[in-house]
Amino acid sequence: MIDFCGIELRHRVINASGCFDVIAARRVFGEELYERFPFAAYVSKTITLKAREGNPPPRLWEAAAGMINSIGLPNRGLAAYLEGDLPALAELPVPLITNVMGSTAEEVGALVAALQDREQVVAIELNVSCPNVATGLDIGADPAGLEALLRAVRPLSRKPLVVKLTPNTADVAACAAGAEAGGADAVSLINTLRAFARSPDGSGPWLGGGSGGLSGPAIRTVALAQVSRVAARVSIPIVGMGGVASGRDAGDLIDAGATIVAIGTECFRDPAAGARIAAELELRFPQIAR
Amino acid sequence: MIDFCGIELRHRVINASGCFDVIAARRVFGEELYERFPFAAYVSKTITLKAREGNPPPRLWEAAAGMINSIGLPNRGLAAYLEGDLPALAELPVPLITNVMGSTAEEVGALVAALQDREQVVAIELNVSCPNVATGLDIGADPAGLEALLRAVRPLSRKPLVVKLTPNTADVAACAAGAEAGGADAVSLINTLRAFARSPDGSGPWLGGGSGGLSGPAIRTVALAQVSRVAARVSIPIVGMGGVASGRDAGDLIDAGATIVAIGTECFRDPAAGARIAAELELRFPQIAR
Amino acid sequence: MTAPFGRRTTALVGRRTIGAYVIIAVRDDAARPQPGQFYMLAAAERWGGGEGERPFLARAVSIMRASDDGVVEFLLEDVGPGTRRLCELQQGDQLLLSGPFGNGFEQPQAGTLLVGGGIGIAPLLGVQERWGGPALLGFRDAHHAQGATLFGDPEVATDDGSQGHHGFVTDLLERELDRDPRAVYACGPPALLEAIGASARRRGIHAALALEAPMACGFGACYGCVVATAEGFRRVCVDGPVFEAAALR
Amino acid sequence: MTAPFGRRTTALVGRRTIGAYVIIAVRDDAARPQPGQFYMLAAAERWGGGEGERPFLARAVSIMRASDDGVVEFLLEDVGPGTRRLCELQQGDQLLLSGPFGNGFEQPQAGTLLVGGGIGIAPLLGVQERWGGPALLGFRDAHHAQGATLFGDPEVATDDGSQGHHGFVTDLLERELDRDPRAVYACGPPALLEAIGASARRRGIHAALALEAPMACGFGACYGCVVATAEGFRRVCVDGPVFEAAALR
Ligand SMILES: Cc1cc2nc3c(=O)[nH]c(=O)nc-3n(C[C@H](O)[C@H](O)[C@H](O)COP(=O)(O)OP(=O)(O)OC[C@H]3O[C@@H](n4cnc5c(N)ncnc54)[C@H](O)[C@@H]3O)c2cc1C
Ligand SMILES: Cc1cc2nc3c(=O)[nH]c(=O)nc-3n(C[C@H](O)[C@H](O)[C@H](O)COP(=O)(O)OP(=O)(O)OC[C@H]3O[C@@H](n4cnc5c(N)ncnc54)[C@H](O)[C@@H]3O)c2cc1C
Ligand SMILES: Cc1cc2nc3c(=O)[nH]c(=O)nc-3n(C[C@H](O)[C@H](O)[C@H](O)COP(=O)(O)O)c2cc1C
Ligand SMILES: Cc1cc2nc3c(=O)[nH]c(=O)nc-3n(C[C@H](O)[C@H](O)[C@H](O)COP(=O)(O)O)c2cc1C
Ligand code: FES
Ligand code: FES
Repeated sequence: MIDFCGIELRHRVINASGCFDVIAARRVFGEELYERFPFAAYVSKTITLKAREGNPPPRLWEAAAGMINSIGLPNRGLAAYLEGDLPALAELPVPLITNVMGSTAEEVGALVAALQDREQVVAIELNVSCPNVATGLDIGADPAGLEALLRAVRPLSRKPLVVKLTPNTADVAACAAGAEAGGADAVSLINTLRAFARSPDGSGPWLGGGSGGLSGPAIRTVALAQVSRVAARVSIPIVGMGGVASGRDAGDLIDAGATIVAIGTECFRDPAAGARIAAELELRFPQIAR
Repeated sequence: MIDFCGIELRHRVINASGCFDVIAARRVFGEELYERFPFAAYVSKTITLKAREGNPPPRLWEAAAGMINSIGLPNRGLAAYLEGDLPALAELPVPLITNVMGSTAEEVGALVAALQDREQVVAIELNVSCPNVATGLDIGADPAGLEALLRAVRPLSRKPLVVKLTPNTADVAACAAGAEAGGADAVSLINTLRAFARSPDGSGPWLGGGSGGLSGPAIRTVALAQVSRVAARVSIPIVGMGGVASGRDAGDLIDAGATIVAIGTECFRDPAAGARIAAELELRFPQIAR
Repeated sequence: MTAPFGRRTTALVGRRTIGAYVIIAVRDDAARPQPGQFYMLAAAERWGGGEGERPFLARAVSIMRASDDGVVEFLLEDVGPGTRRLCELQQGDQLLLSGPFGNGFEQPQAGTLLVGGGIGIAPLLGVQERWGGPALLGFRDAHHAQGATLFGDPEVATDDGSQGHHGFVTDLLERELDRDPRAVYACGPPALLEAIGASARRRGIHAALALEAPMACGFGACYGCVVATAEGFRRVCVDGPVFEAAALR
Repeated sequence: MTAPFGRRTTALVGRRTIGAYVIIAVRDDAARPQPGQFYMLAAAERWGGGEGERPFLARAVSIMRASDDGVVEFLLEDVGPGTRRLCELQQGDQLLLSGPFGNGFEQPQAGTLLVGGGIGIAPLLGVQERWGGPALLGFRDAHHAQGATLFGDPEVATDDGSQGHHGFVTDLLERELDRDPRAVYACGPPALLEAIGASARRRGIHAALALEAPMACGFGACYGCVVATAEGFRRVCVDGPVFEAAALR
């Protein structure tokens, strides 16, 4: 068994937030999904206090060795998540990590506090790639601001707090150090790289949301660089992700310092990619795979 | 003719610094290189005050839809450039832009001052992706610091100063605005994204220089996002680059606000890529191509 | 009806062309797909890379026909790098496939009109072969209209008049509905579906529209394929691709 | 001798296998390549993408033989995605090519020993056919040693003893040099070239070594292919690939 912040995991491969919807997938694949569940833990998509519609379509752009998404974090809001999704996830065969985002410490605090007394939720992932209303930058892009955010919300929950760092910053290691200093139990990275696409017909921006985030193999080596830098700076566990499509990619992130690895875009190309990658990882690194 | 900072260019396509060595290419391709010169202007590789050996090999890693380089800016230093390279480039059929880098305002100033009285050099590109000795961050990553750097070196030359921004920052538009406020005549972007590779045999980092920079199609949509943000923020001309491999890619950057476009990695795959892309751009946008 | 979990590799058991279209066939004993459902398809080799960097993601393709012996047929039109590559595949070539996905069509009331435009005829063929119903089909020209030969006595319209009615398939539809208002099942380009939706709302008839949207996953994971409905954005891949016209905005 | 500027597209005019190796042939009337020079090669189709993301860059491949009628032959060994793809190409398939690049070998003094290891035999064949000279060739096993049949009475060593001398080709070389010290031209794995370089320095003989290094461009643009020499790092593609052993560090 792998220990991640005191949580026991069957192997080192989980899903990346927003890249696998278990509730929809169970309708599509039925019982087989739980019988052959590909991930050692399940991370929810980002939940916000109030419901969000998400961005108008088109929301997708296919890039060289990757894709841009401009989904816009659609979700039915905290209340619906607690009343609707948690019960629907009752028989989930693996630990549940809930990913939340707020634009202020108060909002993030409210989300963390609301999840604190839900046994079903074993850890909380904080998506700090939310644009700061004042500066327009991600609230996670500034190390000091990130530390202050953690200091504010840390006391509100005994559950492990995993900070999903933003890669769109000058010094991701400093941000990770700020999160650690503020009391984070782990960090996860990388989120998508800010990216843009123009209509093939030259009529302007393609994505309904204007800009979006690049994911997939194209960002793999950037993820490896950021995970390496963060590992050299902090001592809390790291969830590595970004373009992982094989056991070798996962192994590289683990060698670079990640404790577990998350699969995002590759799940779209193969719903069972998580299981395949966990098996490949085990073949490649029997000693570290579990 | 295209006007770029008062320089007349035959078309909108130039080379990216460090991705084409005219002196070597002339030995390899002979007269045909100048007869069919692919670029509307020629940008030198980065020149530093003192000679640099560059990083130990391996210096290259092939990535998904791109490559990582860890060349380490080898060059024979300013003196050798002035005495050796400039004479060797005397018959260059297009304007010469010299790219320089220093780790302090004094160093950058010395480089700019030394080029000021060389008629052969029509513009100076400042590579500010140099790690700041104190912080370890690129000196160009901080808007205020970048503005101060420009204020310090701007008076030392009447030649157009093009600031080659670093993409490894939280807010590239703020950095561009800082450069503009400090007196830059243009900005160029994007430089390579910080990236990392591990040996296939699991023996640790692959690149002799430790980490490197990702270039090629993989970074194209990130380049488009950064150029779009910068164009929305500054009014000085923009040299757009990053993964350009076709006239359509070049056209997208121009639509996003670039005045001219630079070709880097694609030159490696096809030495004459610049000419091909300029021709494709003209077919696609006859109105803007020249 | 659920889909097998995960992506499978299978070989093309058949390929033929019909006018402007290519029909490919695979075996899929694992699933019993319904008319209106779709698969996510990718070639096992030469999927992107080289000069043409795309495709990267799999492509959604409707089930045209699913026989009881487990053979599934798809109708393809080359509109870009993904469909081009799928059209190139020859018998025996490997295909990566997941699905079947989506809600599919319900059994129609007797006499329901099946209205297809272009490549949109694919899901309607399955409906007609399973449950019957008159087919009204619109195409660019006679070359594309050869797709109509797959159907049981279809009525055809072509934009250029090179075959059948010179005009839009909606002309044929309006004539039919004027004579006898009834339910419509439709698939085709956005403009066609909008026209049918408007007509259905006007006439207060039941219209089931099979939509298309760019898709990354096909099973509800990415939220990339949404369409605006009365209840807000809905995922075409799991809440559709078949939507009641009245529910769309 | 300069190279035509830019990348050309050409079709394979021949392909055959010889033991563990594949030989491909193209026409290149534009250039008159020298032994020891190389081209940058990429397949026009299926170069990367899909499940296997690489290759992205072209691959450096030595000229094995260049006939006066403009046919250039390359010897390939499948060691990864790029060479695998090149080995797959069939007659008529399109190849993207630029070159010839590099300095190549100078005309050797009479009797110069030609020492090749594995795929490193390729550039030496051109030398022998053009200027003659005794060939000492080392291989993993008899299967690879079939490459030796390309040469005029070669002396062969195999690591496993399945053909010729059981041991390293350097054993044969040292015996020759003990008998009669003279110049050596060599190409092969790093360990072989280091051993030859050391021996040459010890004996004070002239040794020209054709090196390999990972390359992005092949024409001096990227500075990615450097090797350490007495004057610091040098680019293998433009300052080499042939270096005097004494100049290497
Ligand atoms: C449920 C469903 C069923 C379908 N059934 C069929 C079928 O039976 N037969 C069939 O042939 N097709 C079918 N399609 C349509 C097909 O999946 C799409 O047309 C697909 O995008 C084709 O891929 P392509 O690479 O060939 O073309 P693309 O290049 O994807 O071109 C399609 C459109 O995508 C846009 N586009 C261009 N470049 C990009 C980019 N880089 N990123 C994102 N978008 C871009 C353009 O608007 C272009 O017109 C179906 C689609 C859905 C959703
Ligand atoms: C001047 C010259 C002449 C040559 N002549 C010939 C010839 O005649 N015939 C021939 O067969 N070969 C020749 N080569 C060698 C050939 O070009 C290289 O072996 C080339 O790298 C093979 O590419 P590949 O994709 O097949 O293998 P690769 O995957 O490139 O494997 C080769 C080595 O590259 C490293 N590697 C693995 N992954 C990566 C990565 N992602 N990025 C960077 N490096 C990686 C590993 O160490 C591996 O052993 C020559 C090379 C040079 C420089
Ligand atoms: C379609 C899509 C939706 C995503 N939604 C979220 C999200 O809701 N919350 C979040 O923290 N990250 C989200 N991400 C980012 C991923 O969790 C992951 O960090 C990123 O995609 C890099 O991993 P990959 O290259 O394996 O996809 C999303 C990514 C994609 C592609
Ligand atoms: C091998 C290599 C060397 C480079 N050297 C320099 C350099 O000396 N100075 C510089 O400012 N940028 C340098 N760059 C960055 C390029 O100028 C360019 O910004 C980057 O590669 C993105 O463009 P591309 O994707 O078209 O290659 C180099 C890039 C590569 C790949
Ligand atoms: S295609 Fe991914 S949610 Fe519909
Ligand atoms: S391969 Fe680019 S400089 Fe030698």
